[in-house]
Amino acid sequence: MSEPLLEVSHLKTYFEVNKTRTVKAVDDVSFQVNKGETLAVVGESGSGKSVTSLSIMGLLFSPPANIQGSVKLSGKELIGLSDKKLDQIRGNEMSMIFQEPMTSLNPVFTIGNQIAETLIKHKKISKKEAKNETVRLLKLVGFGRAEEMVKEFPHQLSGGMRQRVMIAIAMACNPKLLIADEPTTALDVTIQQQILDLMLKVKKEFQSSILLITHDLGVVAEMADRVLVMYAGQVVEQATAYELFTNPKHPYTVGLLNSMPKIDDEQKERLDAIPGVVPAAHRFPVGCRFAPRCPHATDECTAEMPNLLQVDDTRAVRCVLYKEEAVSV
Amino acid sequence: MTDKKVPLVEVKGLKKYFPINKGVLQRKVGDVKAVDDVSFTIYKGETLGIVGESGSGKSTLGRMVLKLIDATEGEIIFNEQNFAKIKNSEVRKLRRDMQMVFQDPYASLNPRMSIGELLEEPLLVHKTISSKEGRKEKAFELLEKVGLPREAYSKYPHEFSGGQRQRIGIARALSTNPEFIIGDEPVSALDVSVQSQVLNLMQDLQKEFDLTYMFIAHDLSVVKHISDRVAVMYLGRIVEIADKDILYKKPLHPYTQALISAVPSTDVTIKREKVALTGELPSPANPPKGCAFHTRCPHVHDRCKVERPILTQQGEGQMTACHLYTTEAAAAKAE
Amino acid sequence: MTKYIIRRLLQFIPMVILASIVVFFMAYLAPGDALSGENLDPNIPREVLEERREALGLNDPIHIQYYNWAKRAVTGDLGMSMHHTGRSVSDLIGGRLENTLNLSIFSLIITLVISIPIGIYSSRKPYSIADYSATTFAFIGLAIPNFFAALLGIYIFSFGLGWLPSQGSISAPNLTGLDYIGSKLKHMILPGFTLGLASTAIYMRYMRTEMLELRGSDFIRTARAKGLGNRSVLYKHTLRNALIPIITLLGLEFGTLLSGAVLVETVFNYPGLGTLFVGSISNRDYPVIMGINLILAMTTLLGNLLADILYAVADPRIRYD
Amino acid sequence: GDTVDSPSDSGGGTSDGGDTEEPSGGPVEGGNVNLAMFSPPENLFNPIFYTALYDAHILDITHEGLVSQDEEFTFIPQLAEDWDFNDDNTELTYKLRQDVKWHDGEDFTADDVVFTFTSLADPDYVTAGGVRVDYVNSLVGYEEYSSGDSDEFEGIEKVDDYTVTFKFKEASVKALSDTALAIIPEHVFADIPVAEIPEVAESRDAGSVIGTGAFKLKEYMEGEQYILEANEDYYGGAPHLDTITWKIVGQSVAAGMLENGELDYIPRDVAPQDAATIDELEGIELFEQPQLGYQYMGFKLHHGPDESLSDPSTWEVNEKLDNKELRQAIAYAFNRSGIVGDPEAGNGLLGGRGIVLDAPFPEASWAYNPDVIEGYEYSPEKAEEVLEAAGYVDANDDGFREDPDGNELVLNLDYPVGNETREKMAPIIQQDLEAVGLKVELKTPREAPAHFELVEKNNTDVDLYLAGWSLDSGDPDPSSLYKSTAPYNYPRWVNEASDQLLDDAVNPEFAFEQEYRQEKYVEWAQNFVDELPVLPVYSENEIHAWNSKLTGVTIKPFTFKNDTHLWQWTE
Amino acid sequence: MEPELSRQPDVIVGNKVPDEEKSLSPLQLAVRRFFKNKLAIVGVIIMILMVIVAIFADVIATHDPTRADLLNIEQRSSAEHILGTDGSGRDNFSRLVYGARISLMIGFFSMLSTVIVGGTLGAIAGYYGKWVDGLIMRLTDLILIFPFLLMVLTVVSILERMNITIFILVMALTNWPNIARVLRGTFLSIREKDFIMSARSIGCSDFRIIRKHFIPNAVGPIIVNATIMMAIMIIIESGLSFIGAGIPQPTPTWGNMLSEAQSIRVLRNNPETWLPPGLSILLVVLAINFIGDGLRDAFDSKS
Ligand SMILES: Nc1ncnc2c1ncn2[C@@H]1O[C@H](COP(=O)(O)OP(=O)(O)OP(=O)(O)O)[C@@H](O)[C@H]1O
Ligand SMILES: Nc1ncnc2c1ncn2[C@@H]1O[C@H](COP(=O)(O)OP(=O)(O)OP(=O)(O)O)[C@@H](O)[C@H]1O
Ligand SMILES: [Mg+2]
Ligand SMILES: [Mg+2]
Repeated sequence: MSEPLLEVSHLKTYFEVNKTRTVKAVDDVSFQVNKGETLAVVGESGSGKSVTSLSIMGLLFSPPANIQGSVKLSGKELIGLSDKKLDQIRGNEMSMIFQEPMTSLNPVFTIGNQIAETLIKHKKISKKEAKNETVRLLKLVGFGRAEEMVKEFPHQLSGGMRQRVMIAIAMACNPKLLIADEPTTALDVTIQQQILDLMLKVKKEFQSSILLITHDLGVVAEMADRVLVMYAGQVVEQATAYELFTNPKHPYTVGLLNSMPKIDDEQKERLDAIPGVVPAAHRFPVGCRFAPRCPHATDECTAEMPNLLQVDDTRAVRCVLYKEEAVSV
Repeated sequence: MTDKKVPLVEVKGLKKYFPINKGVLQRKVGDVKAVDDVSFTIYKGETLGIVGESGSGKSTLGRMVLKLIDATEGEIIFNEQNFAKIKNSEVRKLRRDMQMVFQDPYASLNPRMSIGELLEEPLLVHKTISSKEGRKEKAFELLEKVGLPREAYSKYPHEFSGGQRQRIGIARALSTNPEFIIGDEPVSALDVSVQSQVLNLMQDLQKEFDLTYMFIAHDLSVVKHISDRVAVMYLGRIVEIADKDILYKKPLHPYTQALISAVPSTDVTIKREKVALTGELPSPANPPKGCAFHTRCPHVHDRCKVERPILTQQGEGQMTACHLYTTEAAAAKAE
Repeated sequence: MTKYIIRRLLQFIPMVILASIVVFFMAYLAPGDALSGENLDPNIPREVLEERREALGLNDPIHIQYYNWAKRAVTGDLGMSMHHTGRSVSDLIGGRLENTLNLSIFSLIITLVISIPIGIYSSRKPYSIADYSATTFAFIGLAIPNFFAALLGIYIFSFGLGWLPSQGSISAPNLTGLDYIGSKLKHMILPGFTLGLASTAIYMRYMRTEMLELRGSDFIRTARAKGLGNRSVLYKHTLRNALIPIITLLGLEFGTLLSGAVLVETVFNYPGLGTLFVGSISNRDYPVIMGINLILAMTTLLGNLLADILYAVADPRIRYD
Repeated sequence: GDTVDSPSDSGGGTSDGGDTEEPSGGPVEGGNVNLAMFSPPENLFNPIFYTALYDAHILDITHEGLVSQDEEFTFIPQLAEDWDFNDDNTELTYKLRQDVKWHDGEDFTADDVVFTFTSLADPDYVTAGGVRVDYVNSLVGYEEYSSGDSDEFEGIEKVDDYTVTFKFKEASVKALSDTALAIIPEHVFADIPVAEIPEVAESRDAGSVIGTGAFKLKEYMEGEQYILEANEDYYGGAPHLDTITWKIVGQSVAAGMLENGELDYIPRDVAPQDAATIDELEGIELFEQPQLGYQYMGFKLHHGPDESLSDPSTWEVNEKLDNKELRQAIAYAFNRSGIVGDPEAGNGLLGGRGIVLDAPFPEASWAYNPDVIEGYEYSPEKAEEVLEAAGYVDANDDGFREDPDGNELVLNLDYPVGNETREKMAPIIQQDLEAVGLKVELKTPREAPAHFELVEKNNTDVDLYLAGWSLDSGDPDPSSLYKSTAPYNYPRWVNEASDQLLDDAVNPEFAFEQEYRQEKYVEWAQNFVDELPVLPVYSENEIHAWNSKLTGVTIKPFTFKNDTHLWQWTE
Repeated sequence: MEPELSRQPDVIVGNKVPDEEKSLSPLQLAVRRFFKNKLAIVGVIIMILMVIVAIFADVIATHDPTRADLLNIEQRSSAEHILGTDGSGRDNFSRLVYGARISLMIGFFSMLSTVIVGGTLGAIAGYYGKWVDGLIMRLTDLILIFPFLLMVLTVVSILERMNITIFILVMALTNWPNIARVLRGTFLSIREKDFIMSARSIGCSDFRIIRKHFIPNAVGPIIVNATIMMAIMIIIESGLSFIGAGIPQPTPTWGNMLSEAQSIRVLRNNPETWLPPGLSILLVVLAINFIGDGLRDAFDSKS
């Protein structure tokens, strides 16, 4: 398609919880985000979505986190970069918004302060300029009374408003990449709609790429150009949004789509549920990690971990069912 | 299923005001009108879905119906018994027939009790089964019903995943063979794949035991899936209540319309029209005058700001509280 | 806020009244009075004592005595000492209060100056040798009775090394200017340290856990995601939040400090309220006991209020109105 | 340094403790002496109103009385040059020194004396907090004046500027000691109502407190330090020292401070346990002599209604202790010399620094005469013998003796907190008495005011109690403590012979002869020891320790502050 | 339709949990976590040793701890008196050993009575809320506005005397507000939990709710605070002994022994008199604090 902005290859993030237990939160994940596109990452709780994004941002503490592999932003390697150097990039070239708007803002500083400090840090502008810029940003994210907002504290705002402030902070320095980790999960549908719209708007305005993490397939369908499906720390399927919803391949993706009650469809008597639960991250089964829940599972599946098979230009599936279709290994 | 239409729960003019106390003397300075004049009926064997934004009073309503909190005003009639008129000791007996499943599977099971104890507690409290063995038997039976293995009996909540805990919660609710179960967002905290398991289970059980559900949720798709009828709440009031199919096909209230259109669809083949809502939910401590929704309503007109619309019948199986329709309805009647 | 403060101050009134009643009755119910005791001169005729008792009102029923006391107390007159002939309670307490407050505040400052940086350091390098040493110190600081620490301090620093004075609050009465301040400070070092030992330990641990806990909090993650440098994250975002509980503790600490002062003042012969109180109890000098209790009760209440105010200042989520 | 004096041969107390050792260098003028005080004064620096011993530490140096006493307790001139009794010993006339000036330069005259004593008799004196009425209530016209019925106090009269006469209602053997009170300046206080005297600056503030003594109060910091400055115009000669500084220090650290030079002199109150250590220090002088007071164990012989403490007819006998033999057996059983200990071995609670007393007269007093009194040697055997003989046997084999009627006998021992040695003594008494089969219940100690109130108020639970009396130097008459009608007769002892002897001893007809009184007191003491209303235990030594470079300190049995102008540093 | 109620094995319970982790109650888990804490183990071992010493004091002690021997006062260590003697000639070693018994007992029972009084009142306040809560909290405020030691001194002076029972009583009287506050807070927070709502929804009585749902969940904070309280009591006892308001002699307590060191002479000359009780207090308080910390970590597992 177009040129890659973020290239993640063979990212492994393990947590040494204690001597006997290693949590393989992210286990050999590779993908890329192209300029101007929105890549969505979906997966159940615990599948490693957040850890992936935090690894990219370099926000995990190590120890306990042990990060391997490569993350390149505009061709620049981020893994192994010193904190000082990373700080030049974080909030500037890439930024992030989080799931919990209620707790993601520092309760003791004003909104204005928290936006301005990013500007001052990265843009090296004066306080006054920063303030003007702050007001502009607040207006951009839809606050009519931006001038007053500057002096308010986070607790005076509702969840949706805080999330908008978070977006203002994230977009302050015009980053090339915005990582959004379940930005709307904690919000009501009507507010979710507002935030999603806002994201689309700022994306256009700033021409950034978005790495959107979510577990809501509806959000994916509305927002994403391409989708990455994660299961148990691995990518199990990768496709354009259209392909994924019209022709899901991995049994997990299929199951996921079928188990969703859909507002548009005619009533189904029963949903198709995927039996079982996601395995705990410190004791994955050998072989395909989905095999214990998979209706198509064979001995082959439980014996060996299948590879991520590239089935065409834009698609990859980690399932033996598609061995034949595979383009290359 | 719903043709018999025997009312099981009737709620009339129910209100719950939480006082806001301030100052040294903790003087009352106002009320949070969590539920404000709500009426509806739940018929035997049906599922009434309740949707609404966070803070719209869904949980409060559910708790009042179970008499876990006392209503400020209004009547609840359950199985022809009026709650207001029975003694507290009687209420405890009544509890056998009505149960609740809670939202947070992590917080609704006492972490210090084993699954066995949790399941047997209702039996013990109501002295339904006197022998220890009998209770254990029943517990096993319940575990099987909700699809958990017998080994779960001696385990503790922390050893289970969210979905499994929710099953335990359901099993516990079932233990006294209730007629009526209120689910207060029982699947909101669960992942899609697990959510579907639990929804299926609830449906299965409903069939098997002829249960009546009041199903609270904020996910419209889920409510649509499980309910027969759906009530939409906004700021402590029901703004629309209708049979499921009608409501989703032809929502009348602007709020319902906005709500339904805001749900992101997985259908990438069609792009739906969106009714965008601006602004936030106002505070129930200080609700707008007139129609509570008027501050966010795209069709707002002067009347909405002063006069509060009441719930009126809009054709078969649908009631709406909106001036758009009261005028129409009135006009229609006049003609 | 002003309204809140005024309201809180008004709230003090019933508390103080109640407290004064409790102490009054407790004190007066104790057997013996200011005129009984050992150091009585047998040459003093009993009639004189009886006359004194009568004059002091000690023969009145207790509720009358309380009424008389309270009537004067509301006008700010705490009465005359029964033991220190001819001295008013306010006069007696005045000088002592100043010393005790000085000592308490000094000790508080030492406590903060030591505990906060160490706590921060420990949290930055958890499980390092420095952290373990700080933890060890904290545990020992909590486990050692403060009078004993005081004695050891005197033994080592006054007699062993001769660095610090062991007694009193000042070396000579006529000092002025820098000499005065210097001497005062020098005399406060040992008592200040021992008095603050336990709090230092507590704050240190508090600071450490608080900082560590905040490290993983959402908003600190946000700050890091913004690319703010380590220093800014630590000293602006984390510290500011970590100080909130410390600030609340501080106000509550006041009462504890004054209490600890009793022992420390005794060992260091520091002329403060503590020693005066112990003496007054054993002399049954009721007006002084009442006065001290009243003042300490008010100090504690004010400390609590101050804590609440500081809390609101430090944490914008807290608003009083 | 050495112990200058051992208690055994101190007799009436030795003087010039400081002079015995030759100082290494010559005397120097000026300098400051740091004295230790273990409790702060109450800052009432007025001889007629002060109550605390610690204020006296300062007043004794700044103020003076008409007469003083020598080591033998004989009265010697101070502000008065001479005195005379009239024929029937009812009037005492003093001739005052004419060269005395107050600290503020005014002359000291008879007006000051008259003023001082008149103030004591003032109607407002007691309510203002004064307790020294015993100095004036034997004077003529006291009642009239103090009740306000008369405007004129007849009891004291200014004859001329330097002559005053005291008029007693009846002849009093205690006349001299009753007129020995320190004098306050009239010109300072004349315009201040007596009721306000305790509160005014003239009674409190450095610079305003005016006396005639060798030093004047220069400045102080309450509770910490009191600095006295030389009175260059002192009639006895200008003091050698510039200043004397009293420092308030903890008893626990005083010895250490003396050692490292922060203190120069710990007068009187060196802890006996510390003495041995201090004794070993280089350059430190030690002096000790028995205190005037004594510690005792009281036997509650009677309990009585609180309202009639001085009416023995209303009292009720305490059956448990009514038997004299029992009391005597207790005296034999209690190892009092063990408490005092042996100075050589350094054992005992006092490390040998004190003496065992049998009769309630301090060793220094002329009334003390152990040679003629038969006391109680420690002898458990003797105790058991006496008990057996009196019928106290262990009838029920519980290890303890029952009373002669076979009833269980448990003696309650009460004691107050506040005196370390005494507190330590209580369990030892229990131990000693149980060794001879007497069961003692040790009550947990009370605070002093509570203890003494209960002992005084006839609490019926009390059988044995511990207490102490500190006596003044004036006169040895023990009537106020042991006469049956005396309120301070805590044991509630009724004994006709005793009452009679006490009266006789002060009978003005004969009592101006000291020998006569000595005789009477010996007789009384023997009766006392036999009857044993209380068992005196010990008289602790007062121990002084000072830097041996300090000379000129004269220690009398009752004071060390007499001749402070002679204190001097040597090189 | 009926057979469609399939009970497919759609749930896989705790996929292959290692056996040792199976079915431990939260309490057992806490215990397990506790015993993984090294410092806590050290604390427990110290305490066990101390308790053994306390129990077998009669056997271990070489002398009667209260027996004064005026001929042997303030002796240094010797074969006869391992740790020398105190100011009344009592054997320090025996006093130390019996002191363990009494000091631990004082600490324990003071703690217990405080916890009972404070716990009950705190629980009542937290459970019933409203005016009951208001009343009890005002009462705690009232007590807390007096500096603690002054309060103790005043109370002791009314009670006239001090002995072990009174000490324990006074401690309970003056310390209960601290426990009450903690417990009230805990109860208030439990009150808001869904499982309490759940218990009520199935019709549990108040009593049952308190017994089965509140108390087990408040056990953690109670135990942790009780532990700390015990350490505090031991320190307080020594402090009171120091100013002469503690348990009177000759009862051997560590505080009593330590207060012998009031004079610099003893401090300097007889370390065997004060060092052992000083170290014992330090050790026990340290041990208790270790245990308290261990318990705290064990009970509020965030994992
Ligand atoms: N700091 C950590 N230490 C140990 N394990 C961790 C840590 N952070 C995450 N994990 C584990 O890594 C796994 C992946 O977690 P992650 O937060 O990425 O899931 P997720 O897909 O974002 O889930 P959710 O939808 O709930 O946010 C989980 O099993 C989690 O328990
Ligand atoms: N005990 C209470 N005291 C005071 N106010 C309360 C109480 N319980 C609920 N409220 C208030 O009542 C309103 C309705 O709350 P409720 O919990 O019923 O909403 P909800 O629709 O269930 O929301 P959610 O989707 O977040 O669960 C809210 O504003 C809430 O703050
Ligand atoms: Mg996540
Ligand atoms: Mg809810």
